[in-house]
Amino acid sequence: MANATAAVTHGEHEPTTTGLDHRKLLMWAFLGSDCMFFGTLIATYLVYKNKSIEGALPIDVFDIPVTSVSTFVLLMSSMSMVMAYAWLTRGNLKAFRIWLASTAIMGATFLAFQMFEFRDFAVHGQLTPRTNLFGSTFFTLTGFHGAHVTLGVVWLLSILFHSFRKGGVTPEKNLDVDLAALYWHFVDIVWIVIFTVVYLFGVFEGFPGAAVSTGH
Amino acid sequence: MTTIPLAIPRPVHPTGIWSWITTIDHKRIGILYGVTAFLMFFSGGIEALLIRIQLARPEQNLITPEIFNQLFTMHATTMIFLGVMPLSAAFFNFVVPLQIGARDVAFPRLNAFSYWTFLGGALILKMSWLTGSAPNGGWFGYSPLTGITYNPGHGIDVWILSLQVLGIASLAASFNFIVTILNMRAPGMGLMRMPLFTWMTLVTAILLVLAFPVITVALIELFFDRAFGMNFFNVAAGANAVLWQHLFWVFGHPEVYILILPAMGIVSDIIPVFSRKPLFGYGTVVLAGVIIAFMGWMVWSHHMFTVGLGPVANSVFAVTTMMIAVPTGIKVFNWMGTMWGGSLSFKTPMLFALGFVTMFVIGGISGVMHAIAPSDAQQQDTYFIVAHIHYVLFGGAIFAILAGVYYWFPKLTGRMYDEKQGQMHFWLMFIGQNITFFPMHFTGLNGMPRRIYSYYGGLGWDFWNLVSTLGALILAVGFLIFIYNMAKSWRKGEVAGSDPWDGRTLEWSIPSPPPEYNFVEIPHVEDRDDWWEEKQRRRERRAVPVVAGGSDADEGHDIHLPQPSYWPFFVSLGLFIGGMGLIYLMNVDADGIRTLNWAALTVTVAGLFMGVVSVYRWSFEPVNDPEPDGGHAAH
Amino acid sequence: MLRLSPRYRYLIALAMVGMLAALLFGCTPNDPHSTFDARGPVAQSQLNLFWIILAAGAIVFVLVEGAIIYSIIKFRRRRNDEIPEQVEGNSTVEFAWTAGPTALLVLVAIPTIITTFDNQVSPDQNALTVDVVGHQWWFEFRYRHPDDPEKEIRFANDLHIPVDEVVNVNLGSEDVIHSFWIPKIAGKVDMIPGGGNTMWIQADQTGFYYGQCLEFCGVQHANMRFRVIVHSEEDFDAWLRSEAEPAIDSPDPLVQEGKRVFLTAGCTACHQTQSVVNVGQVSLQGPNLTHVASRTNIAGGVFDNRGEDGEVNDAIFQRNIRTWLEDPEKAKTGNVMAREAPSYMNPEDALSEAELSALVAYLSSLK
Amino acid sequence: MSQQEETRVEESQDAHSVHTGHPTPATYFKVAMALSILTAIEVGIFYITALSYAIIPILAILSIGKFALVVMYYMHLKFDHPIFSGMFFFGMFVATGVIFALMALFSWFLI
Repeated sequence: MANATAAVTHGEHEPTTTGLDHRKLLMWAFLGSDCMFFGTLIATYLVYKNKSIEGALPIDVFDIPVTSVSTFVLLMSSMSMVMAYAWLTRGNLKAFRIWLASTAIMGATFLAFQMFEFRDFAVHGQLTPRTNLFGSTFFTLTGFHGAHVTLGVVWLLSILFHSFRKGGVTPEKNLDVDLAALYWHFVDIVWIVIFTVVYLFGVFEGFPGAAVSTGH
Repeated sequence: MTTIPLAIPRPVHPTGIWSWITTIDHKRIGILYGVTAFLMFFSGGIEALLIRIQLARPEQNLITPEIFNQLFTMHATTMIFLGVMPLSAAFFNFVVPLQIGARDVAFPRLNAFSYWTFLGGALILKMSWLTGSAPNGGWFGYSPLTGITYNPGHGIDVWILSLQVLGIASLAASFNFIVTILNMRAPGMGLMRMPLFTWMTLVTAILLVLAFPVITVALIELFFDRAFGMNFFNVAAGANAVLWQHLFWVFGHPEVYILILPAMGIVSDIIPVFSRKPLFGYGTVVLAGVIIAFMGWMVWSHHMFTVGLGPVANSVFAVTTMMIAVPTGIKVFNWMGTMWGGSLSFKTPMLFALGFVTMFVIGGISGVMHAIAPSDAQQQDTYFIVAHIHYVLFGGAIFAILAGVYYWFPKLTGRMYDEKQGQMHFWLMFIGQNITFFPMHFTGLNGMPRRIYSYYGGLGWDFWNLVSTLGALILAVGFLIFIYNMAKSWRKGEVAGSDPWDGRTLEWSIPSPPPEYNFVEIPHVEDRDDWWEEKQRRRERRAVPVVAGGSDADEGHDIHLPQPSYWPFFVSLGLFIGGMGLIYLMNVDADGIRTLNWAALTVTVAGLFMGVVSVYRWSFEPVNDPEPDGGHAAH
Repeated sequence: MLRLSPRYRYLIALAMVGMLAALLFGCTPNDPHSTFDARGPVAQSQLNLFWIILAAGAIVFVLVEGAIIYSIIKFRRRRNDEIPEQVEGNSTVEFAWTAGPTALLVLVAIPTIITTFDNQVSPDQNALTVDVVGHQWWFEFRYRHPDDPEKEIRFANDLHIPVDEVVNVNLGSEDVIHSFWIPKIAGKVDMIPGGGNTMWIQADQTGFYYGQCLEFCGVQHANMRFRVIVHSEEDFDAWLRSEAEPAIDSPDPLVQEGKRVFLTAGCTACHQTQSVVNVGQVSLQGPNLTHVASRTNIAGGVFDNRGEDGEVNDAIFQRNIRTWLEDPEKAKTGNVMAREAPSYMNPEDALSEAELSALVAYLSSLK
Repeated sequence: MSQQEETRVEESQDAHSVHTGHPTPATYFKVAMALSILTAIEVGIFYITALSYAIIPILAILSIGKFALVVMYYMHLKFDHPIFSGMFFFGMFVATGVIFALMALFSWFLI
């Protein structure tokens, strides 16, 4: 052990062992952990797939074209998020704000689609979280995804407002935006899985029980 | 960022209760964790004593069956979530930054938040004794017994919300330690130079961030079932009652390793010091720990050999469970290899460490017995299992934690505990442990089911139950000595000096108790047991006695530490209040009609609002005042 | 070579003798729940495996603990000890103690897997089948009617089976998860609501065996027991036929009065006195009482009705059933009857002393 | 700190702040187009009933592709420190393992 004088000057990061920022490391650890969260919800959904005794089934309620549109919106929001980040690192704050705002708007649009969908399922499909296993697992899984999106929208908007303060968001301090972007993309990839596994596989008629609907 | 006005000014309390509430010093938080966890541990111990007294003789009626069920549920939940886990967390906090040569953890305020949230979760659980609705479904909470039909009232809701709040605390702490260990090691401390305790902390933290989301989801589902009438575990709606067990044990088995791996880390640090030899096969021990953690995900169904998974699944899980005995065995053998040819000193920490190894071997062997699925069918849910888990968790984890307490006590307080009382404590514990739990092997094989509040005489259980109860009383006496020793030595013990054990790792290179900034200069690490090697080198170079650290307090004035904060405490308070409200959110009457409890909803919303506002304040509070821009590194 | 002071030798010898004595004292096969006294092929296979793993465990235990004790004595620090050689490890040794346990475990794994499969598949699919249904907190047993495939016979608390014959058991539950366990005949299998677990059992000796729920199932989990009576084959057939018959309707006025009480006090909401019902019909909440007076125990094993000779004793039964009916809450805290029967919920519906005596007389006549 | 490590730290800090070698907005736009096309193909394929059960692996592969594109490009894992990939993919790996294990235990693949 030799004694090194690690010069710590203020306003600079203390050099970290890996050279990576603490917060970014934390964010990735969190995303790994969140994989388990959604993994468990998806596992519950799949274990109970086609095990509902009564009430509406995926084939009765899902409207693939509508959900495809909302999926598309969410995918595009991911692109606009990464654009916002790219412009920020290139020092174009104005473009950054525009792309960030459009990300938040697309996120909100997705949520509006989801709320419309939930309401439609409840009213026309007679499917609520209490109806059957499908209802409970579906609403809980997509509901928690929606909650993640909501949090993301709030986060993006707070960055947007913050960016109007002097020095609130600067190209050098892009990490705040980087973290929000990682979270946003993660929410997007969770939806990629949900869209395929829950929606497309849900309506696919080849599965036993899927086509035999006891609903209406 | 300083332009944002703070509702509450920066705390400026150097001493007193507010200094503890606002502290973000990892050492102080470690002390808070340790003291709280020991209090909780003793409350769980009292619950255990009541259980043992009730079971001392056949057909006793000292405790009603309902209270008995609450007692064993609370005992297990307390010991696991409020005892062993936070005791490990106390060591993570106090020891890890010192061992890696850091001045604090990566996120000091998040660390404070973890502690206060843990305290909130603990209070939610423990306060249920006062409200009369303590949970009664077992720490495993099997559905449908924990469903609203078979368990009306709010006991299970207390359990759910308490575990959720504790889960948030554990997750926050684990993220923090993952980042701290990966990112804040002193220069030169590569991964394979880290002390074993730090290694096992890293592995435990990774296990934890992956395991806790599973139980979080399971508890959410159970809560939705109970509060809103959803169907996750509703058999009438086609649900599978076994799904809960799978989700619980997917979490629950890694949880077992979350409890034992830090203990193994502590022992792996203590045995070399008191043998004056490096750990035998360092790389193998690390690898074994990692393999145990990884394989911990593949064995969960050995808790469920009798639920009817079929012979294929049972065989698979039997074999994976047996395989996990190999890395566990390697650890034991390597500890023996460390002692072999060493120069063993039997101070209290070493005694407890050896107690751990010997007891853990017994628990490990009975563990392999349970891997034999067919014969496990005769042992599942009997006292044989109770014996097993207490050999690994009491004889194992708790012995190792006590070893750690005695080992790091001089570092923590700057004073030495009373060696004689320490040894007495050890022997009372060692004897008490074996008298309490070894007979449970017999009662178990003699067919005594666990979780029964009473039993009839003449079944061959009377004698050994009485013996167990007597053993429990011996343990209680041992702990009284421990409390006395700690309380007295903390104030009046002999001054210990910086390196009383001739230690090997970095924490012994700084004064005891460590100054607030730990290291005057961040050390450069060149070897695995760096401090030990450094001492040898200095001996060779010049025959001057080694002075640890070599600092005096003035030297630290240039070091800028993050400043205390109110906000972590208030976020936790918000979570606590919100959790308390959610417990009573829905009233379900005898016919299953649910009504919303508006008062509870108001409390919930108020608590969550408080949490959100505090999070917002927290995230815009600079870590270092008045440095503009100094602290955005630690949100 | 290890040289022990006489004091150490004495201590070690004492400890070993003590442990041996404890082991012998601890494993007493005569106890009713003992798993060391296998009386059937399933329990025997499980016990055999236990002996194998116990032997393996004992070897490991002696070697490991022995080595630890040896090091503790041999390598304890002495005055003027030099700093020992700083050995970092030894790949050969480490490989050996990885390979050794692995080999040992492979040896144990083979019989484990074989037994797992053996115990799962019944050797005789057409053998006698009993459905066991768990209730909070008692066991219900359903037998196929020997003459009428549409009907089944329902019984509680006592499982009757023929000796030396495979019996296939279907396990289910009406409420929470329970578990079916006869220590001397077969290890436990869980009874899952909605789940179809099966097992097979066989007893090699006639006699009386103890069974118990092992899965925590609520407030009276401790008092959820059953008994197993293993008959010779003829006795079993005779018993099953007698079970299918209704109990003798005694003309005794007290019994008739008791019957009236039984029919009017609300008992019939949960209890039947007709043992033969249609296959698959949902059971009422309480045990079927058709032949209750011939059972060795009531209230899930809270009361034992047997006399000194091991046979059901009328006087004891009457005393037990009276204690039970007087205050079921006291006899078995939290049980469903005390919680839901009008006689115990509403003071105005409480049974008078005369009604109670009549009810006891009626139930005692149900043999 | 050894010489090598010092250089490594500097390098990665450089890489972090300036993002040299990161894709340009044009790349991001191309990725977005790819994502849209993949989604369109997914939905299109979904209506081809002739595929029967072959649809499952096809849809699975397509969505894995989308997943990978977002993770690698938008989340920069392709260009970032491997420790990030380690953390994320280990979590994903365990989660996937648990999902498949549970599906197997509940006889999903036997139907």
